[in-house]
Formats: sequence, C-alpha cells, structure tokens
Amino acid sequence: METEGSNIVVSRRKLMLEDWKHTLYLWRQNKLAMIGTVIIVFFIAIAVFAPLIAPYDPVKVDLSQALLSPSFEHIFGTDQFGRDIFSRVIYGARIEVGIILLVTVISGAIGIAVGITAGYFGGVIDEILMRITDIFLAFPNLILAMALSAMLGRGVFNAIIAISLVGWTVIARLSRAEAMKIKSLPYIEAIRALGAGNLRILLLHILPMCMSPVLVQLSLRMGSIILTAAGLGFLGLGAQPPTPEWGAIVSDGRSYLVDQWWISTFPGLFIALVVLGFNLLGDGIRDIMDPRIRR
Amino acid sequence: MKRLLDVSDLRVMFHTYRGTIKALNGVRLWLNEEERLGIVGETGCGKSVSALSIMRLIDPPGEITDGEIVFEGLDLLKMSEEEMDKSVRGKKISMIFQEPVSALNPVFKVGFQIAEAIAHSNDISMDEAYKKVPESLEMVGLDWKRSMELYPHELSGGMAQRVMIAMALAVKPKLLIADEPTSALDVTIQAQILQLLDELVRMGKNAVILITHDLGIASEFCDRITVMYAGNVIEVSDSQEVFQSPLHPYSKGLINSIPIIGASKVLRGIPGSVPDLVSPPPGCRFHPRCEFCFDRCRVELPDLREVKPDHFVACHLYSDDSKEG
Amino acid sequence: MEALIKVENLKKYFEIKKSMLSKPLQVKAINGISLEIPKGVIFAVVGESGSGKSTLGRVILKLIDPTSGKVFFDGQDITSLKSKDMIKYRKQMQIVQQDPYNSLHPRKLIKDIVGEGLKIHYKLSAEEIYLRIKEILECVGLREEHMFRYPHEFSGGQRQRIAIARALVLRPKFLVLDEPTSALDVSVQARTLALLCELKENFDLTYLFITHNLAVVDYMASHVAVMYLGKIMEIGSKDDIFSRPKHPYTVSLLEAIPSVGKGKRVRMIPRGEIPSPVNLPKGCLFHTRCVQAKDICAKKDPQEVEISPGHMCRCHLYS
Amino acid sequence: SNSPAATPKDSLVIAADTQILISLDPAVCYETFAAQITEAGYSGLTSIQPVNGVLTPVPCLAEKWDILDNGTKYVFHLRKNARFSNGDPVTADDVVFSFQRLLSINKSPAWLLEEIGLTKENMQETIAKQDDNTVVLKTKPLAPNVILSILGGSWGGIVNKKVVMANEVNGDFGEAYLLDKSVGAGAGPYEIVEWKRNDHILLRANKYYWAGIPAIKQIYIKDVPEATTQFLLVQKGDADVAWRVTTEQAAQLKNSPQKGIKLVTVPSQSNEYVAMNAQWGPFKDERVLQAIKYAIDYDAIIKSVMKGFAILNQNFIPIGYFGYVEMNPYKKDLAKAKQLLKEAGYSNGFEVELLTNPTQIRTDEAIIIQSNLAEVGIKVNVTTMPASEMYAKFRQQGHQMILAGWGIDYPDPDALAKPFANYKVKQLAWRTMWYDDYAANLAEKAGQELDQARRLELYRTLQEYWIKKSPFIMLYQPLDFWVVRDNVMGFEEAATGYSITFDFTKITKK
Amino acid sequence: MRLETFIIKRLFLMLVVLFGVSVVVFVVARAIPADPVGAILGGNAPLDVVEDMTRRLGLDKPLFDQFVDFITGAARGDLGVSIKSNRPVIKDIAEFFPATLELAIVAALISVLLGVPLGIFSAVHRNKLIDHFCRVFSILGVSMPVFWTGLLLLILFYYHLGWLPGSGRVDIFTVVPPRVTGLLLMDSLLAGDFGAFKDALLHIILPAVVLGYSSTASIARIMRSSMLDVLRQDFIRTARAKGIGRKLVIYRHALRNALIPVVTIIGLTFGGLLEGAVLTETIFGWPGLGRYIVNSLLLLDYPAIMGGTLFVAVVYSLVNLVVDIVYAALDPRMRV
Ligand SMILES: Nc1ncnc2c1ncn2[C@@H]1O[C@H](COP(=O)(O)OP(=O)(O)OP(=O)(O)O)[C@@H](O)[C@H]1O
Ligand SMILES: Nc1ncnc2c1ncn2[C@@H]1O[C@H](COP(=O)(O)OP(=O)(O)OP(=O)(O)O)[C@@H](O)[C@H]1O
Ligand SMILES: [Mg+2]
Ligand SMILES: [Mg+2]
Ligand code: NI
Repeated sequence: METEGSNIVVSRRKLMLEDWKHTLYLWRQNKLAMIGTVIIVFFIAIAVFAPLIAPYDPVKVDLSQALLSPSFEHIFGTDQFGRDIFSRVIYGARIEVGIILLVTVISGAIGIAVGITAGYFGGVIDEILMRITDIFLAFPNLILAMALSAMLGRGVFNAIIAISLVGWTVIARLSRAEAMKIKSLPYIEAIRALGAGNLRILLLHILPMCMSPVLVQLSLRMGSIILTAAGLGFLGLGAQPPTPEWGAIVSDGRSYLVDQWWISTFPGLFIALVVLGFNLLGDGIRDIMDPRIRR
Repeated sequence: MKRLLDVSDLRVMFHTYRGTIKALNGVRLWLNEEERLGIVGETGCGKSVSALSIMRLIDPPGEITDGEIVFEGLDLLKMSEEEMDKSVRGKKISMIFQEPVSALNPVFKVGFQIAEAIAHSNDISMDEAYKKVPESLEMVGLDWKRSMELYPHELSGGMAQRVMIAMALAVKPKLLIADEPTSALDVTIQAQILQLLDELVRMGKNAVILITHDLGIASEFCDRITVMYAGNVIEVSDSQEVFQSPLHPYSKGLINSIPIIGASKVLRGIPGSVPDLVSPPPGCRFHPRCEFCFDRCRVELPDLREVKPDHFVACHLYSDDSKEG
Repeated sequence: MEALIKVENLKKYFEIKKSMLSKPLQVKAINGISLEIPKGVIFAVVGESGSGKSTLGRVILKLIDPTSGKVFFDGQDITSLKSKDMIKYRKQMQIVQQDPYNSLHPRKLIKDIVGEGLKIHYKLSAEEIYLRIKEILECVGLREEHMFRYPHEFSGGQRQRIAIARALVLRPKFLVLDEPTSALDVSVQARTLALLCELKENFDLTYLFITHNLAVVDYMASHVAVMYLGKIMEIGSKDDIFSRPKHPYTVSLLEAIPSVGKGKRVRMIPRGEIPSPVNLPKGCLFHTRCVQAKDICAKKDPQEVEISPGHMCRCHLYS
Repeated sequence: SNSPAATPKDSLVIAADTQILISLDPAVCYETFAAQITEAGYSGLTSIQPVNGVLTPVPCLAEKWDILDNGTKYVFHLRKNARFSNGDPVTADDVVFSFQRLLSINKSPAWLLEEIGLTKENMQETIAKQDDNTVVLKTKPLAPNVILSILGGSWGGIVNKKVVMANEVNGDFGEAYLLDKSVGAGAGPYEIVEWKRNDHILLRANKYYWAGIPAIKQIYIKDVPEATTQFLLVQKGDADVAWRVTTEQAAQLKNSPQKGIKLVTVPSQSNEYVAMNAQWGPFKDERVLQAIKYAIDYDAIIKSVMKGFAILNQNFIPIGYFGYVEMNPYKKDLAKAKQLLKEAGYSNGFEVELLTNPTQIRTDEAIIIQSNLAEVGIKVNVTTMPASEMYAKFRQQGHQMILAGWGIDYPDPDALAKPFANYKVKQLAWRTMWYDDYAANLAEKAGQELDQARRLELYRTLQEYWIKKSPFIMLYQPLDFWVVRDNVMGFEEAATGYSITFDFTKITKK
Repeated sequence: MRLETFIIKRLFLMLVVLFGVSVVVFVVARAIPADPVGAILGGNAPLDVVEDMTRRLGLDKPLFDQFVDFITGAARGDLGVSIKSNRPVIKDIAEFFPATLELAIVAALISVLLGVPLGIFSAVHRNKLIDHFCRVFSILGVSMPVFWTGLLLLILFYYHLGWLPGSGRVDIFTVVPPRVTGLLLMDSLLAGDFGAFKDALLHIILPAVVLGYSSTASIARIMRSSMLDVLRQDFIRTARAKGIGRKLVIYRHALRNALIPVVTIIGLTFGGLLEGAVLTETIFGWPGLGRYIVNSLLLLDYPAIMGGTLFVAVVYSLVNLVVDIVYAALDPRMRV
C-alpha cells in the first residue's frame, strides 16, 4: 500500500504539472496577460513590502519639507504637508489591496450565492432573486454607494463595503447564467441519479464550475472598483485623512495640478497602471480559461 | 478518365502547447473526374484536415508544411489567397459540412446565403443571383417560395442539409467535398439525403469526396475508398473490395467491429486506442495495436503501394521484401 | 418472467420558451407509454431523434417527474415518492449517458467522480472507498492509476467506461444506457458493447438500452420497442421486430440502414421530415411520412394491436 | 497659451460654484453666496457699508430713521426716489408686506427678525405703516447697531407687493416666483433676470436704481463647480472673476504674478473654529481644553493650509468689529500642553474623533491638528462627512470634537457673542454643551446695552473669560480672495465686508 | 407572443422593479444619520426653526406614511417638491436630464465608434502587435480616474492649446435656441442656428471624450471576444469555402453576428453613462442630472434623491427594454 500511496502522489503531481504547463503555455503565448501579471505581482509585492520600500512615514507631517519637486530624496516629490508622495503611494498599495480583497469576498460571495441559487432552482426563486438583482442594477450605482457609505459611516472600508453591496449584481447574473448552463449538463444529471441532494449538487458540483468565470469577471472589475473608490474620494466620501488612498491623493492634489503636478500625477499613474494590470490579467485569464482555446 | 485531383505527401501540423500535432503525415489521395471517393477512419485520423487542406482552409495554429495538391494540373498550395478565392473556392470546389444548422449563418435568410454563393461563382450581381436561387432550392426538393425567406434556425436538420447541398451544387463545382454530411441526421433522413446527393451528383457529373466514419455509407455511395489511420492513408481500393477482402490489419479490425443486422457474429473491435499525434509511435503508426506486428513495423513507415490492381495498401505485411523474409 | 420495471400510460409534456419574445409551447415528449421490463433482459428502445427515448429513460429513473402515469420499480410505485424516500431506490437504478464528453465533471478526479455515489449513500472510510473504486475500475477495464486523473485525459471510450463504473459502484439492479456508444468509433463501440454484455452477466443487471442504431439493437437486445414521436409504434421480442416487422415505420427504419459491402440497392425510405413534437400530426403519428398511408390514417389514431403474444403494433394496417 | 478672449466691457462674467444655491428670494435665501446675489437684486431699509474700516448700517431705501422709546421703536422714512426695477415706487406698504412675508414664510432667515422682536404672532402690531413713506417697527430693547445691521442683511430686502402678489400661487407669497428671478420685484441695483440651475445666473442693471444705474450692465454668474476650472477660465479670459479658487491657486498667483490677472483679498466675515464637547470624557476637564489650545500650531495652519490667507485671531469677534480686542494668548507650546495634560491625569493621552466636512481646507487643517495633538499623545481620528451630516451630528451634540466655520449674520459683536457664549439660544455653545451661565448672562447683557462704552467693556470682559474657559478654539479669521482680471476695477471695494455684504455697484471695467 | 404583449409584460416587470427601487432608496435615505432640515438651514439656524421646518416638510410623520405619500405621488407622476429648491422634483429633472442625456448620447457614440472598430481590429489581428495596441489603448480609458484625465485634458486642450472651450454647454454669450428637446445640439439644428450648433458641439467634445473613452474598453473587449467567438463558428468556414474573400467574410458574415452581444453591453454602458457622469459633470461644469442627485444626497433633499433615483431607474429600465428589442431585430433567432 505504501508504494502505491507514493505512486498516487507522483501521478497526481504530474497531472497538476500537466495542467499547469498548459496554463503556463497559454499564459506565455498571451503577452498582454503576462504584462498584466507582472504589474499585479509588482503591485502586490509593493503592498506586502511597503515598510521596507517606503523611505518615509506616509502620514508624518513635516511642513519644512512641503511641496518639494521630485528629487533624489523624494523621488515623487512631497505634498503640501511635506509628506513623501512615494511613501504615500507605496503604503497606499496596502489600502488598495485591502479594497480589492474586501470587494472580491463580499460581492463575490453575495453574487455567487444569489446567482447559483437562482440559476439552479429556477422558477419562482429565480424570478424573485432576479427581480431583486434588477432593482440593484437599475439603481444608480454611485448614488447607492454614496448613500450606503453615508449610512455605514465614513472610511474607505465602509465605502468599499458599500461598493460591493452594489457590485454583486454583475456577478449574480453571470453565475446564474453559468449555473443554468451547467445544471442541464449530463454530468449533473448523473450526480442527481446517484441520489445527491440539491445542496450537495449546488455546493460541490455547480459552485466550483462557476468560480472561474466569476474570478475573471472579478479581476476585470477590480479596476473599476479602485476607480469608484477614487471617485467617492473626489466627492469627499472615501478615505479619511490622512489615509494614503490613491484616489484621495489624486483628488487632493488636483488644485496643485498646474504647478505641483507631481502630487496628483504619480498616484494617478499608479492607479492607471494597476487598473490596466488587472484588466490585462482579467482579459488574459478569460482567454486562457476559454474552453474553446484551451480544449 | 481524367485525373482531377492528385494530393501527394501532404503534411499538416498543428502547433499547440503540448507540442506539434502531426495531423497529416504524407497523405496521398487521388481522384478522377466524376469519381466518388470515400474517406473513412476513426475520429481524429485526419479526414477533415485533409479536406480542409484541399480548400486551403487550415488556420493557425495549423500549417501545411509540405506536399502538393494538384487540381486540374495546378498546385493549389502555390496559389495566393486571392487566386484561391477567385478561381477555386466556391467555383471549382465546394464543400458541405457536418452540422448543417450551424454551418449556415444565423442572421441571413437562406435565399441570401445561396445567392451569395451563386453570385460569387458566376461573377454576377446579387440581384441576378437571386433569380437562380429558386432553381437550386427546387433541385433539392424544397418549396423555394417558403424556404428562401426562412432563417437557418427555422430549418430542421434535414432541410438545412438540403440547403447546404443546394448551396454547394448551385456553383456547379468540379469537386464536391462532403465532410460527414449525414452524421448529424437521423437514419431515415440520412437515407433521404444520400439518395438526393447521389442523384444530383450523377446529374451534375461532379466528382465527390465523401468523408464519413460510417463504412456502410461509404460502401453504398462511393466508387473507391480510402482508409485513413492517424494521419496516414493505409488502404485504398474499390469500395466492394475493401469490405470483402481488406488487406490492412486495421481495415480488417474496423470491418470486424461493425454490427450487421442478421449476421450473428461476435464484434471484436480493435484493442488499444488511437495514438497521440504529438508523439506518434515510430514506424507504422498502427503497430502498437496490430496483432501481426513485427520488428520492421516498429521502425519503418510503410509506403502506400499497389499490391493488387487498383488496391493499394501501406503495410509491411504486403511489401515485397517481407514476403521474401 | 417477473417485471423489474413496469410503466403505465406514462406521459411527459415539456413547456418550452424559445426566446423571450415567444409564447411557451408544449412539447409532448412522451405521450402515453406502457411497457414492462422483465428482470435480467436487455430491453432496447429505438427511434429517431426527438422521439422521446431519453425522456422515457429519465422519467423511469425519476430524474424528471412525469406529467401523468406511473412507474413501478420492483412492484413499488416510485412516481409519488418523495425525494427522501427515493434515496433507497437511487442505489438500485443508474444511468449511463450518451455524451462521454459532458457526462463527467471536468474539474474532478476520476476517483471523486466514481466515488461520489459511495459518499452519498454510505459512511465509509477513505480507504474502503478507495478499494471499492479500484475494484470497480478494474471491472470496467481501467487501472488504479487512472483514479488520479481528470476526465479530459481520457479518450471517449475510456470516459464511457468511467461513466459505467460510476453507475456500477452502487451495485444497481437496473441500468438505463442512453445511447452509450453513439458518440464512439465503431472499433471502440464494439469493445464497449462487449464490456456491457459481460458486466450484465457478472452483476446480474437489467438494461434499458436506448439507441438509434438498429444494428446495435440486433447485436445486444432481447426485447425491442420502436418509438416515434413519444409513442411506441411496435414492441416485441428481437425476433419479432427484426424478422417479422409489422409497422411501416419499423420497416423503413430497417431499410434505411446502409449495409456494408452490399453495394447500392433500392430502398423504401419514408418521405418528408419528422414532424415537430410541438405540433403533432392528427391521426396516426406516422401517416405524414408513411408510404402505405390510407385515408383513415390521417383521421384516427390507431389502437395497439397484439400481433402475437408480446408483439404489439400500432397501425391501421393491422386493426 | 494664447491670448485671452476678453468679455464685453459692460459685462462681468463670474465663474462660481452655484451648486450650493437654494433660492434667490430674500425671504428664503440664507447662504453666503446666494445672499450677495439677492442683495444685488433687492435693497433693504439699511445696507451695510464699511465706514472707516468698520462695517456699519447706513441708509438705503430708508433715507433716515428715528429711534424712540428707549430703542424699542424705529421710524423709517423712505427715500422718495426709490423704485423697483419695473419703475414702481417703493412704498411703506411694500416694506410692511416684505417683513410680514418673511415672517409668514418662516424659512431660514426668519429667526433674525425674531431676534429683534418681530414675530409671526405680533407682526400686525410691530410692523406698521405710518404713511405711504413711513414705516414703524416695534422691537425688543437691543443695541441699535444690532437692529439696524440685521435689517441690512439680504433678508431685509424689500419686495414689490404688487408684482409678488400677482405671481402668487397657492398662497406661497410669490415664493415660487422669486425663487429664481426678481423681475419687477426688487429695488436693488440689479434685476435678477434668470437663474438657470447649475448653468448660470443673469443679472441686469436696474434702470430705476435710486443711486444711479450701475456701470456694469450685465453680470453673468457661470456655474463652474470645479475650482481648478474656474481658475483656468479667468486665466484664459473667458471669465472676469473666479469666485472660489483654492488657497493653493491663490498662493501660486501671489508668489508668481501672472499677466492679466490679479488676486483680490479682503478679511472674511467668518471664523474657523474647533469645538470640543464640554461634556465628553476628557473635555470635562478645563485643563485638557487648555492643553489642546496650547498643542495646536496656529502659525502652521495659517501658513501651510491657508497659505497666509488668514489673520491670527483667537477671539470670536473679528477684526474691524466694534468690541474687537487683540487677544492671541495661545501659541504652540508642547511643554505646557503636556504639563496640563499630566495635571489632568491624561499624560498618556487619549483617543478622540474629530469631525469635519471634506473640503480641502478643512481636511488639511484636520491633518495638522491631528499631527499636532499626536505630539502630546492625543490620537485624533479624523472623520469627514458632508456638511449636512456633520451639522446634524453637531446639533444632536453627538460630536467629540468638530472643526467647522461660522459665517457672521450681521456686523455686530452680538452676532457672535450669542452663538459662541450663550448656551440659552441653543446655538454653538449649547451644541458643544458649554453650559456656562456667567458667559451666557454676560452675552445677553452686552447685546441689550445701549451705552456704547459700557457695551464695549462688557464684551471685553466676555472675551477674556471666553478665551480661557470656553471649549472653543478659534483658529483664525480667514481672508476671502478672488482671482479677477486686471481690467476689473473696484473689486476690492465691492468685496469689503464679504460675506455680509458685496456691493456690485462699485465694480467697473477698464 | 406579440411584440406589444412582450413590451407590456416588460413594462409591468419594470413597475415591480421600480417599486423595489423606491423601497430601497427610501430605506437607505432614511437610514442615513443626518437631518436634511439642518442641512438646508445651514449651520447657524437655531433649534426651534429646525423643528418647525421639519414639521412643515412632513418629516415628523411616521415613516410608513411618508413612504405611502411618496409612492402614491410617484404613481401620479408627482415626485414631490424638492426641499432645497422648493420646486417640483419632476420639473428639476426635466431641466437637468436633457443635458445628461445629450452628454451620454455623444459619449456613447464616441465609445461605440471607438470601441467597435478597435474590437474588430483586435480580433482580426489577434495576438499581433496591432491587437496589443488596440487593447491597451482601450483599456487605458477605463484605467485612468475620470477626474484626473478630465483635468489633464482641460489643461491641455483648453488652457494650453486653446482649441476647445473649458466649461458649460455653450458660451455665455451664445444665444441659446428655443428649447424643444432640451438637447442643445438638436435644438440648434431644429432652429437652423449653426453658430449655436458649432458652439454646443465644441463644448461637448471634451466631457464626452472623457466620459466616452472610459467606457470604450468594455465595448472593445466584448466586441473582440465576440468576434473571435464568431470567427470560430462553422458558418464562417462555410462562408470562406464559398470563396467570397476575407473582407466580406469578416464584415458581412462575422460582424453582424458579433454585434449581437455588443448591443447588450452598449445598453448597459449607456445606463452607466447616465448615472456615472457625476465627476465629468463637475469638472466641466455640465448642468446635468448626476450632479443634481449627488447634490441632493449631500443635502439630504429626500424628495429629490428619491425622485432622481427613481427617474434614473426608469430610464435605465427603458434603455434595457430598447436594447432587448434591438437585440431581437439583430438576431432572427430571438424573433417569434
Ligand atoms: N484546430 C486544431 N488545433 C489542434 N489540433 C487540431 C485542430 N484541428 C485538428 N486537429 C488535430 O488533427 C488531427 C486530425 O483531425 P481531423 O479533424 O482531421 O480528424 P477527423 O478524422 O476529421 O475526425 P472526426 O471523425 O472526429 O471528424 C486530430 O488529432 C486533431 O487533434
Ligand atoms: N428539458 C426539456 N425541456 C424541453 N423540452 C425537452 C426537454 N427534454 C427533452 N425535450 C424535448 O422532448 C422531445 C424528446 O426528447 P428526447 O431527448 O427524449 O428525445 P430522444 O429520443 O432521446 O432524442 P435523441 O436521439 O436526439 O437523443 C424533444 O423534442 C426534445 O426537444
Ligand atoms: Mg472531422
Ligand atoms: Mg436522447
Ligand atoms: Ni452514427
């Protein structure tokens, strides 16, 4: 038995390797996805190692250093409080990562739960859940997010919860369509024939199949989430000072745009870069996951 | 009879992550005018790829790496895309595909799609082409007034295949390639379509390449049969002959696998499965599944040679030296 | 012979909506079917696409609820059972589907696919499950090492074996084989059919064998029902159907089969297309295509007529 | 950049954020900016003008007045040549109607008349016509400056009874009509011709204005919500005035002057303050309040947030007001602050929430305060929320610390003493739970004192007490600033006294 | 089902959705811990004035009664009177909506005109350099914060280059043509006033480009993948086998099929443009509905928030209804 056991491990590893090799191959073929991955990895690395990378305290006010243009000491310059923009941007990456995680978890969870339940059961349940989804879809998103963030209290994370409470609709529709497609496939019927209950089918068999399109969708939405958060900041509803949230930095620096361009421009570029990264990656994953290409 | 098509040493590869799939490995096909050739073989053996190669419709990651496709004396592989469009595709050669409903464009009416083919083949305007559509539809037994105005999704499988046939034959091609034209249809409809095709081809004096995995169809419809295996042509012969006295062990195995009504024989099947074309076995590609396999089969790829009049086979069992040895 | 399955006047109508814009249509997929499947036989159902073969199989297994009629399994009426009570019967009846590419969960290992049934019905240790899976895989001609692979690594024939293993792991008495070989190459089909025959003996099974290939029926079955548009046109033993076919539809089905190596022949092929099950013809369902149709055929639905014991036919020619 | 396109000579184009405007009806309008426009459309009995550097009520539609009965009865004599923009003369009927209308409509500014003793209940007796040209008001006993200043506000604007009543719908006293225009209804130097919401406001010179037709014939107030855009428009010459540029942009202009545009600054009639909830935890201890006052770096706020556009004034009476005394005892002194905290038992500091609304200036100030207090161990959590929410919380006494501003309603120390010191009027002092009877009584007494010298003394005493004891920290008195094109003359004169008054008639163009 | 029945059914479903939207907006607005009256009266107003106003606005009534008032009013097309402007909300909306609509239409046009060709190029030249370029170009649009690009473009095209006007819908001194549709581009054409048309056109370019570019990517992306999808279909092989040439295959056979899913996205995008224009409207001084609603929210002007939101929801639902109908027109499979 023991040797068999190890055999199993070997073959299993080999198989995962195969799968990975395929994915890796497709990924390497897809240059943009590669660039996207590099950007995102870079971004996450920044967030993780922020204290090591950032040369200064991101929130420390030092008025004697205010509004310095980019130089060797402050490569992105400083803002009106003498805070090092580079350090703020680096620490800001942590906030953005937090935003992304929260939204993914919340809107992903709600969206999938609603979507697959509606898609799998169909009928009245579907009708009710989809009408609820319609309500949230028809609701002006920014307004709902604003209202919710006013309701929940201030702060980036509350704003993000608000955004996710709004953003699940897309995921719900997507996973509903996916669940509907999958539930009529023969293998689900075969599992039902084995005597599996609805819950088992839903959680063990349909849910995993809905994950990858949902993940693609989520990765594509990351960008718009960061931007919505930044937009809330522009309207004064986002991050609380002195949180170095990128959108807030851009929007605070806008009155300096003509002369102290660096305050807005660097965080702006970072937002654009990361959003671009997520979009490229999302597009890439979609291509890679595409069964017609994968086969 | 005049030689219409001569394909020799055709090699096609698909570049994929797993490596290069050697889909066709020196395929040889030939066809005279008005002749009907059947290509049979298991799934994945390269039937469709051969057909698409003749039309030069192999897309990346596929690539025709070698060979000659001489049609009416011209090598199609040396032609430019424009020349292919201008003088071959939809003019001298036309094609019918397996899934008739999905092979028609869902957003255009049937009439339009047929007219388009006619317009291109005769170099006439669409308006003029429209005038010829009823004729083609009637030819395949459809009520033209009604069917012209239908969208493909409103057709049943049988009707759609009739439309495809009308479209393919409206251009009066020298060669009609039919890639599994009836596999998606029901038995009774399949019989109808084959009968129709038979009549029309006889009338139009078209040469036909019929691709199928159903040997029964091939034997009833075709004059000559080519058996393919894993990218190679392994046997070519008159259609009666192949069934009555197959030579290649693979052909034999195939024929022994077919259940026949009333013939209470034991179905044997062929052990093993089709090789992976990324790393096909060396030598004869069939040797791992072959019960008569000997050393030479493992190293040397057999040529297609004429062992009886008009009966070609690629197997070392029938090569001269093996007889000696 | 004792009947394992008994079906009484079974009907299943589907409501379908083609698109948002269209009005729901009623598809009469099966429309009044009665039959009995004796224990230990291979009972074949043949018919063209859309005739309701798969639906019949699924209703018998209670994968969908019938519109009306009853299904008895081992004498027990299972149509009215709650899903809780049905669990017990699930172990005894299983299905093998047509499409080997979509019948296996693409993201699961073979051991999980085959072991699913065991996990649902029994509380077994991982080791025990492992052994049972291994055993059943060997029965269908696969090896232990295959347990840790994903479906996409297998050929169609092997996938079909996995599907059979999944069905057999619960040791059922009754198996619905819904066109188990129609997606396979002939060479593979031959071996799969042989395996099915062997398993039937070893496991003491009863098959409902659904197919459109009469040659396969001839090879496998002992009883045959010919379906057309949701109704059984002719039913009888294999000999009745193949040697003494009565219904014009059965005859034309037999005629339509291309025969290997016999060259061209003149055949009796039914005219026209199969009518849509949404819009069934009045009178005899087959009259629109029947070459022997009479006036009455368009008006009256023929009754079932017993030609000989166990051989029934639904045609005005015999009433 | 290329040469600017000039606007017509007799027109003034102002780029401003008009989003905050609610109504241009003198009986409704209460917002700083809207009040300036309303004032242009409607004149009152008095108007506020700087006289020798002090904002003073001066005759306007009333050419003179008599104060009788110990300052409880005012007789106003109307100017004979005062006319509405449709040519109708301004009569006592119109005045009585206007005040009664204000009270009947009872919107935001109504409380100011109630302040001086005119209420909805008593308005039939207290507001009366003596003859066509004379109006009598019976008021509470208050310093005349209080009463005359209040009457000079935008709410004191006189409307044309005939026009208004002709346009009344459902007994709304013409509120809907006057909402966005003053056509025929006002006697101010301009007629408000139209207000296209979020687009523009158009003012046209009043042909019948009693003091002569103003030099600028048309004023366009163009809605430009974004400050940066406003600035760009003036730089390009598409607008003559940018009403609200940011301090950064103003500072930039001050440091490197640009051709064609100039910066105009005047002291603002407002205060920037921090209020600490006197009944909340550590703030119950006066020493903590003191410590915080010593921890804040006032200079830094003025220099880096306001870029110098502010005046250090730690008391509630602004510079130039009657009663103002220079009194700026607090300077950043960490040692002292720490000492005080230690005495109060908070040597390890504490955590506190600072509320403010998310304007750039407020958040910047909050950040400085946050970093200042961090130095003495107090952890400040800044929470920004829209003004509507912030004030709601403040009104419910739900804050711990709040950073906000106070715009002065009328140019008299009473307008500040009451809210900041008298909790009984349920204003700022009450909101921040500073229930100090001594300060409250002092503020009340000073408001009623008729004798100037004694009044001065009372305010001095109050301020000395307030600056030590109150839970308010007065950060500074801001400067208001505008960016205007070079060819606009007299803007500074016009703007003096903003935001209590703004006199468009003083503006001319070269 | 006939088209009319379909539309009636959809309109009915829309009512259900709108009722839900009203409930949500009502609940959410009331749950915000702030008092609208105080917001309107400003920081200086004393307490009793605030209380008096609360009473007059009916905000002291039980919540349920307030909701019933709102719903019954809305059913009659009366969205109440704005607390802030004291005008019927419906009138305010009528005033602001055309500006937003005009901006959204032009922006949608820009994003379609950019997105569709970019998507096609990308798909046809899949994995070539031009594909990478098209994709990065379109994705950049969604990647940059609107307020940032807006300001940058403003500084460039207005301040430095002076090519385009900086703010508003028309120049102050342009005489606005009589209001017919409220869409200035349309009205000026109707009035035959080409000067005004040109002026309005110049003014709309910058905001529309900023707004439109930001939604180009989603259209280009769907266009690309749907085109790729279609190019793999069997009927494309049929068309190629007909020999009609690559161009016709792509533009006649592939494009129309590929456009079908794009229509849905265009509808969704358009909905997004209607509501998402707030930031653009702020930067370019565009007197639109987005700013109106956001502003109402900041002031807690309940009737305006609810009315505005409900209105946007109505428009959104109508747009989607139209999309579904267009969808049917494009795809014969969807027809009866
Ligand atoms: N687009 C492609 N990409 C990669 N490999 C391909 C592609 N098309 C065909 N092949 C490979 O080429 C080989 C021959 O395929 P082909 O389609 O010609 O088989 P066939 O004989 O027509 O089979 P079937 O009966 O299933 O139609 C197969 O092994 C297949 O994997
Ligand atoms: N879930 C369903 N919803 C609606 N209609 C259905 C459903 N399942 C089957 N049908 C319809 O019922 C009829 C019978 O279908 P069924 O699948 O039983 O036919 P079949 O004989 O198995 O055909 P095939 O040979 O194609 O498998 C068909 O017209 C089919 O369209
Ligand atoms: Mg093929
Ligand atoms: Mg079936
Ligand atoms: Ni078949």
